[in-house]
Amino acid sequence: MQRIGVFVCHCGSNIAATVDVKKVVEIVRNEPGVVHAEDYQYMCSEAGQALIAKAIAEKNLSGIVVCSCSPRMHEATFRKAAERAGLNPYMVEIANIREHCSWIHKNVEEATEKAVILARAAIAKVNLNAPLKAGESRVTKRALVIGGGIAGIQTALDIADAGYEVDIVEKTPSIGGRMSQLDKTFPTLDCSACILTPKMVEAAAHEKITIYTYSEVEKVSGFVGDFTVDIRKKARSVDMDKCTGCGVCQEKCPSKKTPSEFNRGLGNRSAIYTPFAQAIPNVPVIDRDACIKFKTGKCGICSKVCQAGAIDYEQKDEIVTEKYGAIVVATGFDTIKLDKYDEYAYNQSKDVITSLELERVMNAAGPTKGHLERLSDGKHPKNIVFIQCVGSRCSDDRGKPYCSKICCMYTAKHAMLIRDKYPDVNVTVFYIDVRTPGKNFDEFYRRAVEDYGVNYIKGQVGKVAPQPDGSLLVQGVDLLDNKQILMEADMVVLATVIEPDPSVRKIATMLTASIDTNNFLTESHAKLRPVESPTAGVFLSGVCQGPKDIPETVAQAGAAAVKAIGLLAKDKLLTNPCTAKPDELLCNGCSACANVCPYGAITYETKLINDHGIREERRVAQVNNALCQGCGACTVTCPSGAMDLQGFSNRQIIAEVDAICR
Amino acid sequence: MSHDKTKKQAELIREISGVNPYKCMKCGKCSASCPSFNEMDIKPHQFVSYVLNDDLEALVNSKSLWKCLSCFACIERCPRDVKPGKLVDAARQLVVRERGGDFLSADEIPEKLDPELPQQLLVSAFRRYRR
Amino acid sequence: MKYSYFPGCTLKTTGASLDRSARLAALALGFELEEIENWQCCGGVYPLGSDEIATKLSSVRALAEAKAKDQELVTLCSACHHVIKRVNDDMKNVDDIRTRANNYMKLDEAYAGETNVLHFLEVLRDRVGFDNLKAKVTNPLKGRKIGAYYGCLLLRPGKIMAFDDPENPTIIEDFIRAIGATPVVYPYRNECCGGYISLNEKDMAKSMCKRIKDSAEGFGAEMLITACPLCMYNLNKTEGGISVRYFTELLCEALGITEEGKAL
Amino acid sequence: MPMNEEFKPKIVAFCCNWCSYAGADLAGSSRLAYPADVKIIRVPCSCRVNPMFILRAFEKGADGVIICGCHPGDCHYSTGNYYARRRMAMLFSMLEYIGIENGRTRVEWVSAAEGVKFSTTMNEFVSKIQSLGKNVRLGDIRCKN
Amino acid sequence: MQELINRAKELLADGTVARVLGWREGDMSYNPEVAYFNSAEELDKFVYNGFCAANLSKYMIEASKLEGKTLVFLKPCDTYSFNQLLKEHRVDREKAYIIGVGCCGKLNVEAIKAMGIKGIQSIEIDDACETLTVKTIYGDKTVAYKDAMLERCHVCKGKEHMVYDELMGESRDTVDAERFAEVEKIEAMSPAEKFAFFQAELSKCIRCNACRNVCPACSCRKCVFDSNKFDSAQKANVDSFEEKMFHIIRAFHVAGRCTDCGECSRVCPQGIPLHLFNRKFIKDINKFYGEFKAGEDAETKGPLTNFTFDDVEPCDAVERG
Repeated sequence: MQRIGVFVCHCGSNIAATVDVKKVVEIVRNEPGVVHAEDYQYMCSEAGQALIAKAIAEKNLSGIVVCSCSPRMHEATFRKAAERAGLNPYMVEIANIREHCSWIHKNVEEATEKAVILARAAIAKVNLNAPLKAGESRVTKRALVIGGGIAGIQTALDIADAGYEVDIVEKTPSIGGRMSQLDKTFPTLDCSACILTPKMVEAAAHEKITIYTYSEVEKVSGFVGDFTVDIRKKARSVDMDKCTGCGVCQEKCPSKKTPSEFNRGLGNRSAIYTPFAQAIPNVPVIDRDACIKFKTGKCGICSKVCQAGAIDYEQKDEIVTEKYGAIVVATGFDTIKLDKYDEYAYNQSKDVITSLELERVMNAAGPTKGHLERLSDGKHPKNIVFIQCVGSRCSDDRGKPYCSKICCMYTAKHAMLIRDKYPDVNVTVFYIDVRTPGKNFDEFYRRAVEDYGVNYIKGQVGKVAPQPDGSLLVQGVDLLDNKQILMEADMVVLATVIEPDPSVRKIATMLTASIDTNNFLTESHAKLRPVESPTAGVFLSGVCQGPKDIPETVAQAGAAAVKAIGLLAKDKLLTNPCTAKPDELLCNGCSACANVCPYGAITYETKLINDHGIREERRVAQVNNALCQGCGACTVTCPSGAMDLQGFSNRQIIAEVDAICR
Repeated sequence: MSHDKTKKQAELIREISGVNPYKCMKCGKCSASCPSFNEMDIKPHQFVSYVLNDDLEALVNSKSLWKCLSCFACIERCPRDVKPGKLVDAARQLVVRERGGDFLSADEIPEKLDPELPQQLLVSAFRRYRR
Repeated sequence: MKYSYFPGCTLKTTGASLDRSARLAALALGFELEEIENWQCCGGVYPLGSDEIATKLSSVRALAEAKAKDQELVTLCSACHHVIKRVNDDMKNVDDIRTRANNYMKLDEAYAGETNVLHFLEVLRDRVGFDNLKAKVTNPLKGRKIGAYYGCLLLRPGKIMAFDDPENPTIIEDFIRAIGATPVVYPYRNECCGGYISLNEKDMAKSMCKRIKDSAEGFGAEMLITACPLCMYNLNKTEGGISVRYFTELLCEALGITEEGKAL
Repeated sequence: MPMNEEFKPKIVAFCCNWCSYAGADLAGSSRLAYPADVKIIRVPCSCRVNPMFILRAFEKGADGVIICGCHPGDCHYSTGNYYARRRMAMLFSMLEYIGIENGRTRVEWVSAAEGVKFSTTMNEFVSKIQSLGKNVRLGDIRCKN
Repeated sequence: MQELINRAKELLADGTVARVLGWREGDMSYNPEVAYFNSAEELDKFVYNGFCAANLSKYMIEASKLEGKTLVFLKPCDTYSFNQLLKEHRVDREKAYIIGVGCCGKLNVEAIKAMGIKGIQSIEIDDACETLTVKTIYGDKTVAYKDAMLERCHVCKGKEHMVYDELMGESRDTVDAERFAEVEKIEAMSPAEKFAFFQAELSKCIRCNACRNVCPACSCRKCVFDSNKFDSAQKANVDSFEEKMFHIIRAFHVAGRCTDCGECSRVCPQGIPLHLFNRKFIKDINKFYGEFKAGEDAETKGPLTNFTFDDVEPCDAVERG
C-alpha cells in the first residue's frame, strides 16, 4: 500500500472561492492509502513546495496528489519538488480542481463534491503508480541538411561554425538553389550571385561541411539523436576527384539541345553540364537521357577531350549510409505549372513568362545575356504587363489557397529595375492587394510608383489574347475606376504561386514529419516552436515550412541551426518514461501492436520464455523506449492486455473510472 | 421594398444561387473576363456587394441582369469559387418569379425575328428573358 | 455500335445540316445514332438556380431512356450538350435535385446519373479515336487552314463538362488534323459569340463575332468550324470575313461522302 | 427509473492530453460553465481509450461516456485518433445493436483552441443524458430475467 | 473418405508429415471428435463425413510447436482461419501440410433434434449427401440433408480454399440464405426489443468458455478475462464486469479478425447465437471501411489496425449502422 499525501491548493481565491478546500482535506484524509492531507494558499510557491517536501520526509510518503490547477501548468513544478525531496517524480498526480472545477462551477457544494471526486480519482491512480525512470539515448554529433539552397547553406554554415559536422544533400548537380537563379534581390537590389556565391564557397571550403550534390535521401530510420540515413549519390559519370572543372567537355559536347533547368527552359544546355558558371562543385554531370553515348553507344567525345581522364561512363549510383543526431529539412520551393491557366496564354505565347523566367531574362548570364527582350522575336518591348496572384489565393483546384508572400516585392523590384534601365518601357501591374509588410518594404514599393512611375492598377486580368502582329492584348479591369481595360503589351509577366518542392512529400514520409494540405511541413507550434517539426530531432528551414523571402529564410535557417546545435550539444537525451511495456508472458506475438505504432517502436524477437515452468521459444513484442512516444495505440489493439502503457496503465485508468463512478 | 423583404430576398438569392458571397476577395477577375462588361450598369464584381449589403432593389432593377450572356467565363475563372454568373441568374429568377415580369413581352418578339434564327436562340432567350 | 442520340430542336430546323452530316459520318465510321423517342427540347440554357427542377426534367427523361437502353447518350448541339451534361451531373451528385426530379418523373427505376453523356466530338476522340478517323479519311483536306471555334457551352464550367481544358482546348484542333487540314489557333476561340443576346442586342453580338472572326483571320484561318447552331447563326449574321461551317460537314467531306456533301 | 429533478448523471470524459484536455483547460480559464456531472480523465491520446474502460464505467454506474481527442489530422501522435475513430465507431454501433440508447456514448474532436466547443459539447451531452435518464441497461445486460 | 486415409498414409509413410490431424469416430455416429493420428494403424479410425464440422485450424497453433509437419484437413471456410492465424504469426506454414477437403455443408444434430426427432441411435448419410436416415428407438426417419445443416453453411463463404498444399474432393454450393439477414432483422428492432432479445439470449450464458476455447481468433495465451490486467483493487465477484461484458469485448477483440467460421454458435451448449455479434461487426466493417474478408490472405492489414483520413465518424456510424 502506498503512503499518500494530498495537498489542496487555494490558488488564492481562484479555487478557494468556489471549493471548500478544508472540507476536501477532511474527506480525502479517509481515502485508502492517504496518510497526510493539508491545504495551503499557493502550493506552487516556494513555501507550498516546502510543505510538500516536509511531508514527504516526515510522513515517509510514497506518493503525492496535488489538487490544484491544470497539470499542464504545474505538473512539472510538483514533480521537481518531489524529486528534490527524494521521491520519484512519477509518483506525483495532479487533480485539476481549478480549470476543470472551481473556474466553471458556481455552486460551492457542487464544486466541492466534484473536487473530492477528482481528488479520489488521482489518489486511486497514485495507489497504482510505480516509480518510473527516464531512459537515456545517445546523440550522434552530426547533422544532416536536406536541400542546398540558401536555407540549407546557411543552416549548415551555422551548425558547422558551432563545431559540429554537417552534411548537405542536394538533388541537383550544384548547391545554390532558387537564389542562384535570381538576378537582384529586394529591398536593396544587391546582385543575388554576389551575395550567394561567397556563401556557397564558404560552405564548400568549410572543414566541417560535406556536400553531397546530385544526391537524394533514400531511407531514414532511427530517432532523435540517432538517425541512420541512406543517401543515394546518383552516378555523375564524372570522377569528382579527377575533374579540374576546365569546361572543355561541355564546349565540345555535340548534344546541346536539352532545355536548361537553370534557365527555366528558356535556353539549352549540353548533355554534360554544370547548371551555371559558379556551380559548386564545379564538376559537370552527364545527363544520361540526353547523352548520345548513353543513347546510341557512339560518341564519347567528352571522354576524348578530357585531359584529366575524369569521364566515367561506367559509374554507378552509390549508397552512403551515415548517422546523424539532427536533421534539418530545407527543400525549398518551385513555381506551379501553369498549364491550367491559359486565359493568360502562357502556352500560346513565348512572350508570356513567369517572374522566375524574367529573373533569367534580366540576368547577364541568362538566355538573353541580360538584355530585356521578347523571347519570340528578340525585340525590345515597349509595354510590359505584370499580373499578380496567378494561382495564389485561389480556393479552386487550379491554384493554391495561400498568399505566396514574395510576389508583391519581387514585382516591385522587377518593375523598378526595368524602368531604371529602360525608361522608355511602360510598366503596368495588375494587383488584387499590394502586400508589403517588412522593413523598408512598403517604401520600396512606393518608390516603384513614385520615383519610377510604375502604373499599378487594382484589378485582375481576365484574358491575354495574342494578336496576329505578335503583340498581346490584355483584357483587365480597373476596379477603382470601374472600367474594363484593353491594353496592348509586348510582354506579360505572371507572378506565379510557389509551392513546396514536390520532393518534400517523400522526405516528410521518410522522416514521419507531418505535412499540411498544401505540402508545407508543419511546425511543432505555429508561434512558439516555428522551426521544429513535431517529430523530435527534425527541424525546418526556409520555404519548406511556408512562403518566405530571403531575409526571413536566412533568419529561420539560423534558428533551425540553433535548435539543431542545442540538440547536438547534449551527450545524452532523456526519454519519456511513459512508454509502452509488453508483458512477455502474455504476448501472443500477433504484431497487431506493431501495425498501429506510428514510430516503428515495436519490433518482434523470438526468445526463450519461461511461462510458469513451460520453457519455449516465443515471438514476443519489444518496445524501443527511445522511439516510443507513449500514445497508447498499441495497448488497445492487444487483446490479451499484454501491452500496457507506463504512467497510464490499464489498471490506473480503470481505478480512475471506478473512483469517478463510485 | 421594405427592409425585411429585402433581407429575405437576399437570402433567397444566396439560396437559389448556392453562392457564398463572403468568399469573394474582390479581385475583379469576373469583370475582367466579362464580354458584356461595358453594357452593364452594375458590374459583375459588384453583384456580390449588392447581395452582401442586402441591396436587392438596385440589383433586380439593374439592366445587367439582361445583359449577361451566361457564357460562364466569370464562373470558370473565379479564383474563389464565388461564381458571379450564378448570382445573376438567381436575381433573374427572383424577378421573373416575383413579378411574373418578362424582360421582353410576346408582342415585342416577332419584329426581332429573322428566318435564319435558330430555334436554340429562341428557347434560350425565352428561358433567360421570361418564365 | 449504337448510341442514343439527342438531336435537339435546332437540328430539326435551321441546323438540319449539322444533324444530317453527323448521321452520315457516323455510318461511315461504323456507329449509329439512335434518336431518343419523344425527346423534348432541353431548354437551351442550363437553369443555374439550385431549386430549379421542372426545367431539368426533359434532360432527365432523355438520360433515363438512354439508361434503359444501356447506351451512351450522344449530342451535337453545344447547348443540348451543356444542359444535359450538367443535369446529369446534378442527378449524380446533388441529392436534393435527384430526389425531387425522381419524384416528379415517377420512372420505373429511379435515375441517378448512370448514363454517360458524350458530345459527338468526344465520340470521335474517345471511342473512334482520331488516329482511326485519320485512317478512314479518303479525301484529306490538305492545305486548308481552319480555325476551331469552341464558344462557351462545350467548355465551361470545366470541372463539370470535363470536355477539354477550358482555357486551352485541343479537341477540335486534333479533329482538324485528323481530317488532313491545318488548325489555326487564335485567342478568341473560347470567347462568347453573344449567344441569345443577338435577339435583342444585335450590335453587341456582332461586335463580339467580328472580334472572333478577325482574330482567326489574322492568324491565317480561311474558315471557322463550330458545333453550335447559335454560334453559327451569330457568326454568319456578322457580315464579311471568313466563312463558318459545321465540323460535321467537313468531316463528311473528308470521308468522301460527296453526294450528300453537295446537297449540304 | 422515472425522470426527476434530482437525477444527477455520472459522466466520464476521456480527454487526450494534447488537444482536448487543453481545450477543457481553456474552457476553464475562459470561465465557460458546464455541469459538474462531467469528470475528466486525462489520457495521452484518444487511441489510449480501451473499450474496456468505457464498459467498465457503465458497469460502475456511469450514465454517459464521452471521448475527446484532437481533430483528425491534428493528432499529436499523427495517427492515434484515426484508430480511435474506427474503434469507437465499431463499439458504439455494437452498443446500439444490443439496445443501448446511442446518446450515452459520444466522440468529439476538440482542439486546444476550442474552449467554447468543449463547453458546448459538455452542456449538450449532459442534457442528452438528462433526457435519457439513468442508465439501466448497460449494467444489466446479463441479468437473469 | 478412404482416399483421404490412403493419402494420409502415403504422406506418413514417405515422411512428409509426422502426424495427421483429423477426426475419428466419437461416442455417437453424429459426434466425431478431433484427433491426432501418428501411424497408419491409427488412421483406420479416421472418419470424414457431414458431422466433421470442427475447424481444425486452431489446433495448428499447438501443432506448430511439434517436431515435423502435421497433415491437416481443412474445409474451405477453415482455410480463412488458418490464413488469419498465419497473419498473426500464431501458426507456422512450414509446419503444416494442408489438404483442402471438399465440403457439402456440415450437419447439426441439434437441428435434427429440433425437428422433434427423439431417441436417436445413429444417423446415416447417403453418398450424394442429399438425405439422412435417422435411426431412432422409435424407428427410422428421413431428413433432407439441407434441412439439417449448420447455420453457417446456409450462408457459406464459398468453395475456394484460401491456402493449401493439395486439394481433395468436391464442394458444393449450399447458400440459400442472406448472410446478414438476421443482423438486419435485429437492427430493425426498437432499442427495447433489441435489449430484450440480447438480454434473453445472454442470460442463458453459463460462462463455460466453450466459445472462447473453440474460436480460432480467440487464441490468446491468457485471456484478458482470466488475468488481472484490467482489474482494480477490488477482486471480481459474481456479477462482475467480466461476466457482463464478456461477449461484447470478445466480439470487439475478434473484430476484423473473425472469419465468421461459426464455431462459437456451433459449440455453445446453451444455443446462444453468438455469431450475431461477430457478424454485426463484419457487416459494419464492410459498410464503413470497404469489403473485408478476414483470412482471405495472410498479409492485408486488418480494418482495426488501419484507417483512412475520411473514415466515418462514430456518431454517423451509429446512425447509419
